[in-house]
Amino acid sequence: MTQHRPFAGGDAVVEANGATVGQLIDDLDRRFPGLGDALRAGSSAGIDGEIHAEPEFVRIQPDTVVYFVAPLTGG
Amino acid sequence: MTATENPKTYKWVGTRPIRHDGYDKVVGKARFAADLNLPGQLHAAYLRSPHAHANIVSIDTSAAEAMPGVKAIVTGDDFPALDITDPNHDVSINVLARGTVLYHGHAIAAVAATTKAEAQAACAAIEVEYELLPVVLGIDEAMAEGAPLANEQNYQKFVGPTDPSNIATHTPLERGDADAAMAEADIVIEREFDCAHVHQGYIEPHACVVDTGADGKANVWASSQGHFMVRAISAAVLGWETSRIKVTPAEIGGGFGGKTTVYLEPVAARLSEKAGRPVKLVMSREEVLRSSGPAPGAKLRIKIGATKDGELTAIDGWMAYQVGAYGDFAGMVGAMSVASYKFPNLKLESWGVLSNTPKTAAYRAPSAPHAAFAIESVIDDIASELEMDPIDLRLKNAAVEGDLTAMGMPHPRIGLVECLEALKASDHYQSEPAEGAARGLAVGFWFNIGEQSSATVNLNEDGTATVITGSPDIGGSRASMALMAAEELGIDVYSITPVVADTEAVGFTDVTEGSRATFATGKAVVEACRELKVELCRRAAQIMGVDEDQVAWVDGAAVSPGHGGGEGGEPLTLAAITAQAKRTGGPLTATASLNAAGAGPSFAVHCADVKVDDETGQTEIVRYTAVQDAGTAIHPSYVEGQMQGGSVQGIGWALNEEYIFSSDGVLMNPGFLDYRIPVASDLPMIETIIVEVPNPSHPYGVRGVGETGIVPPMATIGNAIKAATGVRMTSLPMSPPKVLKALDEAD
Amino acid sequence: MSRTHITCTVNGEATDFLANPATSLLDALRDELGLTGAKEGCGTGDCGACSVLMDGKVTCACLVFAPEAEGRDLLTVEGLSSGDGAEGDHLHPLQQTFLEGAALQCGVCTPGFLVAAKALLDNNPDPTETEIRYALAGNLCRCTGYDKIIRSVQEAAVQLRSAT
Amino acid sequence: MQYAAPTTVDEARSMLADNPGSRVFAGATDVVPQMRSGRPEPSVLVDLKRIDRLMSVAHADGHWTIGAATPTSELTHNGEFAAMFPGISEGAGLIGSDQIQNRSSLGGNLCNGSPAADSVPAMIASEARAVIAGADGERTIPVGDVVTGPGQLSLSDGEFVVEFEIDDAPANTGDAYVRTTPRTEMDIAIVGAAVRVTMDGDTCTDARVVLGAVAPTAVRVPDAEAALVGSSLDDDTLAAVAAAASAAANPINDKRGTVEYRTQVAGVLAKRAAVLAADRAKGMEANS
Repeated sequence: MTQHRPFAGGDAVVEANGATVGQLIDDLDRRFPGLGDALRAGSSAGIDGEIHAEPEFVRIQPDTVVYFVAPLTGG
Repeated sequence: MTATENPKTYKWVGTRPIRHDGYDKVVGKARFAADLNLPGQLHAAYLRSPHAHANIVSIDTSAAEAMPGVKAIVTGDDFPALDITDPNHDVSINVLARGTVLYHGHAIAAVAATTKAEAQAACAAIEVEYELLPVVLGIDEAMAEGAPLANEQNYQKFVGPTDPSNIATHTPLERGDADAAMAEADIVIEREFDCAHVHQGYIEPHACVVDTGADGKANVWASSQGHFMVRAISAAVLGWETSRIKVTPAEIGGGFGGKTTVYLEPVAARLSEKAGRPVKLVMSREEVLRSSGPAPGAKLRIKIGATKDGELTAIDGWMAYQVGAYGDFAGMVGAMSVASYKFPNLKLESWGVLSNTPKTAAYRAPSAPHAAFAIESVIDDIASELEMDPIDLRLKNAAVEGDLTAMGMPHPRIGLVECLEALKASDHYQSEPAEGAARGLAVGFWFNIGEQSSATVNLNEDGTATVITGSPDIGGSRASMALMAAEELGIDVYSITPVVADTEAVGFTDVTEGSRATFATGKAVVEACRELKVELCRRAAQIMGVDEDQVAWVDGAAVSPGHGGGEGGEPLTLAAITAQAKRTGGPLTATASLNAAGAGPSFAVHCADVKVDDETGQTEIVRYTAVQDAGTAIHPSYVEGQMQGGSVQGIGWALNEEYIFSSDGVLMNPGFLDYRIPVASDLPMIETIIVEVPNPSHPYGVRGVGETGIVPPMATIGNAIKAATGVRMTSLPMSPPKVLKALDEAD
Repeated sequence: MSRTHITCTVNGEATDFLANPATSLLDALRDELGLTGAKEGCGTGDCGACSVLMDGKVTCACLVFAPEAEGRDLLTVEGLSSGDGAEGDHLHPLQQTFLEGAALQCGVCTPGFLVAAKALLDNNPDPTETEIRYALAGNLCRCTGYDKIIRSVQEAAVQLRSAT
Repeated sequence: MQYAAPTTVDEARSMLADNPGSRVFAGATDVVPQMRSGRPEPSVLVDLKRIDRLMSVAHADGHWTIGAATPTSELTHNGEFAAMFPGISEGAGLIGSDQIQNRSSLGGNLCNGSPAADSVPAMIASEARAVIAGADGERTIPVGDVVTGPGQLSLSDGEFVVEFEIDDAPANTGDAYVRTTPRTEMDIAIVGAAVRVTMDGDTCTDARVVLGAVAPTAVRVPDAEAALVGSSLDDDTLAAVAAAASAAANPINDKRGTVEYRTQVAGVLAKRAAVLAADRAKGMEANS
């Protein structure tokens, strides 16, 4: 999400490592302190065309692109 | 009609059986929450704030306590103060005010008495001293430098520690270089729009009956879109463990997002606890309109650039949503919902802005309709400026699989192009508008969501089945669950009893919202059925005397090549297996629970022919068609019903529905006479075209269908009015006075 | 508060009940007689969810004071399926066509629509679509957009005409 | 609160005299919403619907007598009445849904005192009279004199309208009532206009123009009437009617409409009602 860019020095796309989304977030947080909390507080993740709510333990591959998006609800 | 045939052929999915709960609903036996009465039951009523913003200096209930029939009184002091960071903090102070009232109609106290009239009389006898605070009512006013605060406990979300603010959220989204693209565009159109607050307008007011026993446990019967949500929020507001609360879902008389939160249940629970008797609490229509959650109002500025051959190259948008007296996520979604077109360059920001008006709630595709009204209006103006067919312009730019939404994530397989082509080929679009009428169309998008669902399927000894879920049925979902189970198990849909069970009889299930019930809960039902089929084959193997791996489930029966001598083996029906359940290992039952990923976005295209009376400004809808991608229509009648219902809610939003506030924040039209939802004589038939581009993430290809239908109508009608009159309406509702004024100003 | 004794006919049966004078007929039907088919959607006559027939005329029970029912003949949705000499609990053709035509989603407005549609067809067995729309304009539905309701009334009218 | 259902006018009169704070009602289509929105309950609610005289429609001796509590559906379904006074009939028929029509009455619609009452402008255009019962007996006044302002009546405590008298329309006379509402039904007029004209061939010989919802009470528009008389309702005349109606409008801004809108549309509707009434007047000629 654009609002998280300040944590990453303005970059929209960053590379990170992890076997799960949670590990990926941990890696991001080490490099961009504060980003981890922000992502865990209010993000879902788009992975391989599917949106996952609370994606902490979703497993990912080395080349997976993870899109952090705002949590969605509905009416 | 169905435009694209689903490539798969099913026996039950796609048929139109009579819904299982239908009989009770046509004979008057269906039990909605207000229909329940318990022995010894008390009736409760609220004292509500006469001011839109004030500190409560004191509350004196002593006179009220002495009134006839009064058994219990509660105020905010009867509930724990939740920490500001608690996700239920806002709902807890909305249920009953603590220290400050934040909008006219904010609940301050509640009384339980022998009769409703006694409860109301006692409320009137409660003495409250107020210290008035400045009232913040408009978006511009709230965002102005030095504006008074609408709610001193609101902090902007996601930006770390800040000062209290009238801003709930700020969501900027960007890709490419919108400024540069705009500078290079052949045509740029920019307009400002505004939208009034509207209400979901469900016909059944909020209602509950709660019996808190001496054991401290509360039995709650409630009308809601999610009884597990009612349990969770009630527990949080009361400071109880969830295990103290059992919520039984009553039938729900419409929700549309408005029953995804709690107003009554914790208050009734505390009153019942204090009085030692069951308490019934039912809102009046006036209370519903004043004090439940409408959809946000909004102001939007949209600028779109295009090449002269109709390629949309950039969008620059500013959207502010008035979310009411509490921080809310509603303002985020406006920008996120920009997903229908490729837009290589995009710069959007949306804001959630507070005001001293009721806490807003979800309403069908929340926040997307406002954005679509603005964007689809501007796109229509580009089409007419370029003299392009409005469908062709949209087809040229329509998002397909792999194109990015404004959030930056690529679309999965979607059906926008198919919807546009279906409309283009339709009888409606191929026919000329009637004499004096003109045509408009617009596109709508909604994400749809997954979330958590549970389902239990019990096979009965005679081969019938019970399908138990935790998703309140707000428009035919029981029938959809039964159809999917019938398809899986190969038994008659009427042999299946679909049940919506209470919080102690089925696994946790999230709210029926986000068009998720048939998708996510349906997925859980299918998983449970598939687990049962494995077990059925195992049991059949015992009966047949063959190895498990020799048995397969085919067309609703277990078959084994070695069994019975027939060519493919003599099939063993489900009933034949359940009849021997006790011998083969006991009851046949399976449960599946999941957090469903992969909800399929749903697109819609609507088309309206309207006549405008240029002397009175009245708009008549003479023909209306809704096209929508359902993925797969499990029960097409109820898919059509969702499309038609969403269309007509949108028509009301477009033409006449609005919250009218006085300058001191009092809602001036708190009834169905002046909050004008469409009546039957306002409308033509609503033609439907179901497009089926299956969602690869659902076993039957289901996309949710409940919400997208409300996204296109406002722009559809605005575009038709433009075609009829040449005047672009930019303010909702497009009511006769506004249309006439715009026509006069254009002369 | 003194309660008034009211004697009337409800769904073909002689009935009596007690009510405060300020009580609406709707509350009396629901709370005193247990007939909860009629619903309160607004309490001001603007939604039709409480429609009942009083001496054959459709009316909003929320606008009727309970004592006004004295001596009157009332029909609620609960009486729709058993009236007109039908056997057992056979559904009224309107109830059947509403089910088959998916004319209800949440179902809370359905009893009012059925009663109002019966009043229409009793007086006008062959209404036009426009006549149906105006006759049912006092009944709000927020789920269906009215389409399937109108079609189901049309179908019931056809069935009722062919039955006579 | 008590409920009483007298069966004669005299009985009702004495009940009202004996019970300060009592209130009459017919269909309660306004009384119930008002009570629900917090207006004080009356001491006694006096139901007028059991009094035969208030529940009858009669046509004799060159005039109609309409019981003040008679449901408007009785009137709109009365073919003879609707043929003679299509404007009054359509005004009465616009008071809400079928459910409301079986309860609402001309007396209730008038005595609610709303400037937007749909049946009132056409009654005034036909110079209907209200027969009023009170402690001192009965008196008859023009319908236009009953309402003095929003919710304000010229009736004293204890008085109520018993019936309306409307003289038969002269030959070659037609009336019409048109209104604008955001919805097609279940709505309150933003503007209403009633016109009654008598035609001699293509020439208008008599005219009454009455507007609703654009002033504290329904108002007649003498300038519009003057413009019509002697004309053949040509475009210039209709423009003058519209201008006079707009000039006579003295509306307010409220949740239902703006001053600007009401003023402008008053002219449009006066014009449209005039054309419709004239067509009907000529039709009457053809039919007679």
